[in-house]
Amino acid sequence: MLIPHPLLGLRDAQEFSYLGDASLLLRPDGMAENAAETFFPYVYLRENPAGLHRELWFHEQGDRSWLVVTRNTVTHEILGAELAGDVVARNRASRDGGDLA
Amino acid sequence: MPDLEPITALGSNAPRSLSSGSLTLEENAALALASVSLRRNAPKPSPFGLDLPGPGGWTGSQGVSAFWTGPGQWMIEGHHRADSDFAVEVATSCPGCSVTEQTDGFAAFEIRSSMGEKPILRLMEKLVNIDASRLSAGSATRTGLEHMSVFVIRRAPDRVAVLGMRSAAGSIWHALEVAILRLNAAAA
Amino acid sequence: MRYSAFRVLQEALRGHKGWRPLWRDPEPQAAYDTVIVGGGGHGLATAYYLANTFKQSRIAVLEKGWLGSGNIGRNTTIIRSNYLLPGNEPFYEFSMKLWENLEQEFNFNAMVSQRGVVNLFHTDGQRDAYRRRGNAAILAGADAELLERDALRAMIPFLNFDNARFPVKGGLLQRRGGTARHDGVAWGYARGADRAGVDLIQNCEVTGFRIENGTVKGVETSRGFIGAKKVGVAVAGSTSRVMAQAGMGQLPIESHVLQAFVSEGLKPTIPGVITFGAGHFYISQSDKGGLVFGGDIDGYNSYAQRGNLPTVEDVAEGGMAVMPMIGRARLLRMWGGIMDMSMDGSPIIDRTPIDGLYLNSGWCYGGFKATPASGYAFAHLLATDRPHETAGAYRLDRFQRGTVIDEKGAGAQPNLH
Amino acid sequence: MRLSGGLIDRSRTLRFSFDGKTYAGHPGDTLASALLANDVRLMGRSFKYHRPRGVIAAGSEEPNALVELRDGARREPNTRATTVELFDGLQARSQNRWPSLRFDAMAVNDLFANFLTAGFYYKTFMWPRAFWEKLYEPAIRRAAGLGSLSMQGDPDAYDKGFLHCDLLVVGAGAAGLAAALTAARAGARVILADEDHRLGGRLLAESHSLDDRPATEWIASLEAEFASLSNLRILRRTTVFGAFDHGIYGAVERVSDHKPEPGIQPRQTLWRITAKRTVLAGGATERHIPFRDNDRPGIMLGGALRAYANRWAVSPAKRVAIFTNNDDGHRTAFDLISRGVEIAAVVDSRPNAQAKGTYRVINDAVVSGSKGRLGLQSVAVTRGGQTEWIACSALGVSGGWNPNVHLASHQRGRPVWDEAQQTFLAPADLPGGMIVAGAAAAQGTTHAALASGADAALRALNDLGIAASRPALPAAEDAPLNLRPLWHVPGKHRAWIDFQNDVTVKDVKLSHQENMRAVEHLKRWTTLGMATDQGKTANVSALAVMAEMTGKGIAETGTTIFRPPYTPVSISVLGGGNTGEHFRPRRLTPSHPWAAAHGAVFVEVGQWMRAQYFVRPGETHWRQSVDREVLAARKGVGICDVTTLGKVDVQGADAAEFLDRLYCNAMKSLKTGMVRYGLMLREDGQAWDDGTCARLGETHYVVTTTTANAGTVYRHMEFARQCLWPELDVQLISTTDAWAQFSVAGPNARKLLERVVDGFDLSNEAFPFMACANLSVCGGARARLFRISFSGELAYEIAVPARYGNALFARLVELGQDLGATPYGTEALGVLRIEKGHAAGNELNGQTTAQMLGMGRMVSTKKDSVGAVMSRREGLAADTRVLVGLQPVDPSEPVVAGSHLFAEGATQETATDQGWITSACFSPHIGSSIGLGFLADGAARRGEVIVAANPIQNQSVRLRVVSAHFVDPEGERLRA
Repeated sequence: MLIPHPLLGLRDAQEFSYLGDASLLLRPDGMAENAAETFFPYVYLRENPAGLHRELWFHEQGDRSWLVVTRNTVTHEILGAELAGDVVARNRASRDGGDLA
Repeated sequence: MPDLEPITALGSNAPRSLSSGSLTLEENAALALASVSLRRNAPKPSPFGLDLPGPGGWTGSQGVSAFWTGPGQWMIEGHHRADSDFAVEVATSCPGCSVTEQTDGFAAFEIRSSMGEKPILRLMEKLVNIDASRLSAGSATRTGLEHMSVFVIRRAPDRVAVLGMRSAAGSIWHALEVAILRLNAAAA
Repeated sequence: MRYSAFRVLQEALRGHKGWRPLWRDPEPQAAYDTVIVGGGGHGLATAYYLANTFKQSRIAVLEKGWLGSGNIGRNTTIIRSNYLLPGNEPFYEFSMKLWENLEQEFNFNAMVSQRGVVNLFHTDGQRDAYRRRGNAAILAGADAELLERDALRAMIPFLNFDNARFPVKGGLLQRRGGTARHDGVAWGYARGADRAGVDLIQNCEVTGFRIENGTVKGVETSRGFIGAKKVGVAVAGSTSRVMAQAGMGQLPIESHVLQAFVSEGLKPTIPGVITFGAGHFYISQSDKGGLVFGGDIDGYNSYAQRGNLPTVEDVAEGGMAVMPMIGRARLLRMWGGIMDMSMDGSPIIDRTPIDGLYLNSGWCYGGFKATPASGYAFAHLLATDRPHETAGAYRLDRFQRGTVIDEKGAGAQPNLH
Repeated sequence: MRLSGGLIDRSRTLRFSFDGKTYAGHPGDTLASALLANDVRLMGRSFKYHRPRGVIAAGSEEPNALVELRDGARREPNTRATTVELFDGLQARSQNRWPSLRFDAMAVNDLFANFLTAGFYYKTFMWPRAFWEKLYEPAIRRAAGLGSLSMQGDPDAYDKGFLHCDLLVVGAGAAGLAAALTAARAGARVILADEDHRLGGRLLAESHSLDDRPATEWIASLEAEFASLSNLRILRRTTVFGAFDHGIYGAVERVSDHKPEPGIQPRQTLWRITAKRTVLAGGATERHIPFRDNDRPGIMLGGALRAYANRWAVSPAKRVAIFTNNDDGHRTAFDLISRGVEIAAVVDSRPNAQAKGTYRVINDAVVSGSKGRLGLQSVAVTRGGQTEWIACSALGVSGGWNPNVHLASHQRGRPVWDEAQQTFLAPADLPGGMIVAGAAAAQGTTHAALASGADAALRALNDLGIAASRPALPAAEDAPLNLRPLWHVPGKHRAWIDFQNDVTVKDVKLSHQENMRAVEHLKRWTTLGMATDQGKTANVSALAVMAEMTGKGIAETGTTIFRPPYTPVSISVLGGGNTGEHFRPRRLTPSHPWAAAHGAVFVEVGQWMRAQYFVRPGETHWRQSVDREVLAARKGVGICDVTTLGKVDVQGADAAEFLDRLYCNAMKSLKTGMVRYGLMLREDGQAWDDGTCARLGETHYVVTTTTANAGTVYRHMEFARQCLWPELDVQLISTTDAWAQFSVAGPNARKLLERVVDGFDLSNEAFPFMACANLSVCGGARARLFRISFSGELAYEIAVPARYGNALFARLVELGQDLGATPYGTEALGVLRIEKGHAAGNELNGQTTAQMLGMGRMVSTKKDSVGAVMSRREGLAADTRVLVGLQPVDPSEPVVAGSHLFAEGATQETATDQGWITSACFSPHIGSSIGLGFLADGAARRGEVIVAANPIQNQSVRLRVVSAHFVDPEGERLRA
């Protein structure tokens, strides 16, 4: 596979390490009263879609950026990739609107 | 100078070199390195007057050069300055940045061609999964090489440098040596 | 029709006119007592034991494609019961005991072959870990032997003992481990289930669940609605897709692709199963002569049933490192299956919050060896509503409660299991 | 028999041997053509019935002519004689026969063929149970398989490489050449790959002219032009074997297979080609038409017969018959006659076929049988119920062509049946960027192939925005095949579909009868298409036969999926050549040269090579060395290279906050100039990694990780920095290799270090336990000093730039001679930490918790940190197992890691299992074996005697539960 790195262009997926669903960006507050309830789905439950999947890849043999890649799990087609930091910033900017990832 | 005898990454007193056909390979034990990372809201510095390059870039002037290593991060190279306290000098010229000494973190290998860029391109296609013809002079990138992570710097059309973990210097040398010897044998 | 050497002889002499279909192709009925979703190894085994052991009737297996078209149709056929943790080891040993009598029981030669499984170790730390694991197996009634280098060398002289980056120091051997002919297992269970009256319905895709007041009433399929009192889902890599139709779209499961490989046919060289402990590689040789081998999963979520080149290279590299004598053999075919990777690397056999809906999943890439016990335990649960004694730890709520069964100690990241 | 003409170099003669007999051939020959030239028709035996077999094809689809090539460690089983380029001294042997190819005892199987039908083995060999492994299976295994491995390591070198291009053209036949020419002239970066050593593909096998000149002249002119284009790369002898995601193709170049030995060159190279666009011009494979006994040596594909005559100037016989259902059969007859071969007859299943020359045509007829034990002697021709035997020593069969769409369906697209052309075409959902051209797209005439190749390239370049124009293409033949389908000749007797695996029309019928009708069931029940030729000549025919039985059309019956590789690929080349000691990189510690020169025995620790222990003269057992090293550290001073621990430089205004969130224990309160032990949890609450965190400055930390987790911890830290808390001002960089770091441990540690530091006050007051500082040593070497201890002794870790590491290590040993300075390795390191009760990899194995490690209270409840929430789950909290020390009641007995723990007197089974021993060693300090282990309720059981069961080694030892701190439990020494 080739991953379209937002800064470096197409790079072989072998340069990257895979983590999983991009929902891992949305770490709950560990000091909140309901932390036990929020951490369980955060750590353990996954949509695991057959289709578009937003997922985290780390450019380990590259610039060490974490990326959010949008990929079709049925065809492996990749629709885009962003720096995870940009995604987080956007999430936070629109948090009031409830728009996630 | 400390009262300790330094050794090269390959473990001897003098840098190792190899010449085969149009290619020479040389261990560069005199390269000083320091990494620079921007702190929050820090302005982009210009250490030693360098205009730090953007993603994938390498730039050099007057014995120092720099390449992009990640967002807001660069590696500064001081040529023939391994014995100096290079990181301190870099830190001085990069106010507001996090600077880390990296001189001994890497083993550097310089490869030169006496027949223009073609042998360099042919060599690189056996080593790294990077489109070498797009990695023009003034480019640098990190990638994988035989299960190791290396920086590949295209210093000139006929020159490329490979920087990898110092501890793996022997394995890097082996990979480069085998590829060079086979390339030369194929050309012969 | 019973299969036997005598029958083969008899049929040969009369032009093979007497052979009957291995199973019927019935039209689906309007309703069943139990519907098993998924006609793979686990689904077929479940139906087999439900009908034959637990004496249930009115059972259907619904299969989207052809019987045995899932992971049972494409795997590296290894059977073993050398697990570490108490939640797993008794279950896999139960499975091994079922394997040992399987063919005589279902009257089909699935070529269960106990030629041994060796896990190589390369460091003292790995030896300690394997000693712990072997002891766990013995304490659960299974067999295990710890071979040091010389004993291993006498047994498998062709390993790379002299020139290895990670020298082989020994191996954990389970003599009762081995391989089975994967398709034969599916066909044997299918035929046995069919003979006990189970309707095996191919080309019948489940497209929805009918759930009323929290109780399952049946399934919508590409061949119409089929009513059911109980529905058992055993669809491996498709678990999330199917369960989402029942409103359980979030599970501790990810689907990943695992590639496997077979070489051209060769005269017998590799006696049993060998697993390389310093790279991702395991290998056996089929009765037809092909080297059957595999490695790690590709490592990213996938439903594509095919993998990519870096994994192929990685597996071959591992193989060459541990047994360089296979180098001049040629890889003949590669394929990919979709693994239901769970968050702790261990399976789930449990009821769900929906009455009458049961789940069998999370087999990661070890589902083949579990086929008999998985079918048996799932049938037990479906028939009695109680977990089988060897599968009591495979609960769906273990992640929330913190009673995970993590053999590798890799944590909640499925691609590391 | 050798004919005139052909593309072989008759000026040179090459000697080769087959089954020990020596023959001669010429450069340009394949092994198969050279054998035919020497009138060798019998080349192999079939897999199941051991039927005599000859070559049937001229390319990589060959199912029969498989040989073991070369000798010794280079033996290469199952090699197709049709793809082996002849070289001088080549040695080949037939395989799967005993005692000889002509007299194969296993051919007895053929007499029992009626018992060995599809799936018979699933129905028998079940009783008695134990006989399977002992009797049946060994017999089956012996009979199965084809060639054999040498059982020696592959002596040749292999290579891998990476290529990038705009357009990859697969196949250098008419279509591929036209595509490459079009794209190369347009300036695109083009790779043209072909499995043959010569460009031209099928053009080389035909007698057609291009622009009224031999095709080879056009090819030669192209090659001259190609040589001048630097943007075109031609890969000869290169098979593109797989189409992977996003335009990535696997290809194998057979660099040296045509030579006796590779020399310094690799034997083969694995290329990973990343292509923006691909033209698949892989040609087509001819179909045969199954009829009774259609597998005798001499019965071949018609196109192969033609290829042998035209390209290699050989014919398997002087007198040849043809069986065809299309005009191709007549083309074969014409070419053979023009080269002096006698045509006995052309048997055409169509009613009104016209001869293309002077030969006998039998229309509306089929070949219905054959005779000849080890080679064809005659064929039966049936027409209108009448059968006539025609003498001939070879038969060419032409059933039409199957496009080679394999690569087009490697991504699980299913080939589509085209009723008009009676063939499967490439799927609609092609791999991204692929265009199919030429015979692979059923554009089989030379004219159509050239045109479709050029058009495909134009389309691809247009996609890429590269301007191109259509080159002038030579005038070429454009005659249709006029095919009338005939999938098999009906009859009661055996007619082979899959030659290698002996699958016959009857087997397909039986499969249908037993309800194994789905295509995949058919394949698996009969083993159709599972042989080394992957069903290239068989699968479509079998499908058609099944379709006939079910009464459904071929389209409805289904299609098989093609999986990589296109042709089999050696495992060696897929491995890429990094084998043996080069399997993985080797990382060396800074003191490696000194250690190597001073008796060190090295051990693999992940990628690192570390000194395990140092053998001194007179020491004959490793324990002597290790005990000495341990005691030296306890009584004098020991020096150990601990550079392998991961080191991460953490800087930034929020570094303290960042580390506070990563470690479960508090880090924010750490003062500058001090070090703290830190424990990291995974987010699931299990213990993950430990290390030290040193605050070198207000906003500057150096943290260490375990050797094993250095990479993953760094990745996790970057995840936390970029994904979880990007608002924090933190910068990370690994400095593991930059610093040589040595542990200096023992009562004399301070004294020794005082001899190297440059004016630095090491007194307990000035530099207390857990202090750290920047300083210099040995007259100006930059250094870092940490007062930390994992041995329980007064200990420091000193770090200097890696280049000085070796010299500093030597200096410390030399200066400390009077202090008992002793280098120690990983074994002694392990003993020292076990004696101190310090957890390491065996305890931090990912399955344990802070609570189990006795560090439960370290998990702060006052802050949020990774893993803290999940560590409080009921299941984890309820686990009472805790790390304890274990000592044998009888000091002469061993403590063995991996033993399981039981209460004394308890039955030993899974249900009563109370824990396990994680680490064990002989402690020279205690004078016995000791161990650490996790024990249920361990905290309350100190003094109790328990049993360590190690049934795998028939051991059972009584142990006393003690404190995990065997040495200095109060920690006085390390603070001294």
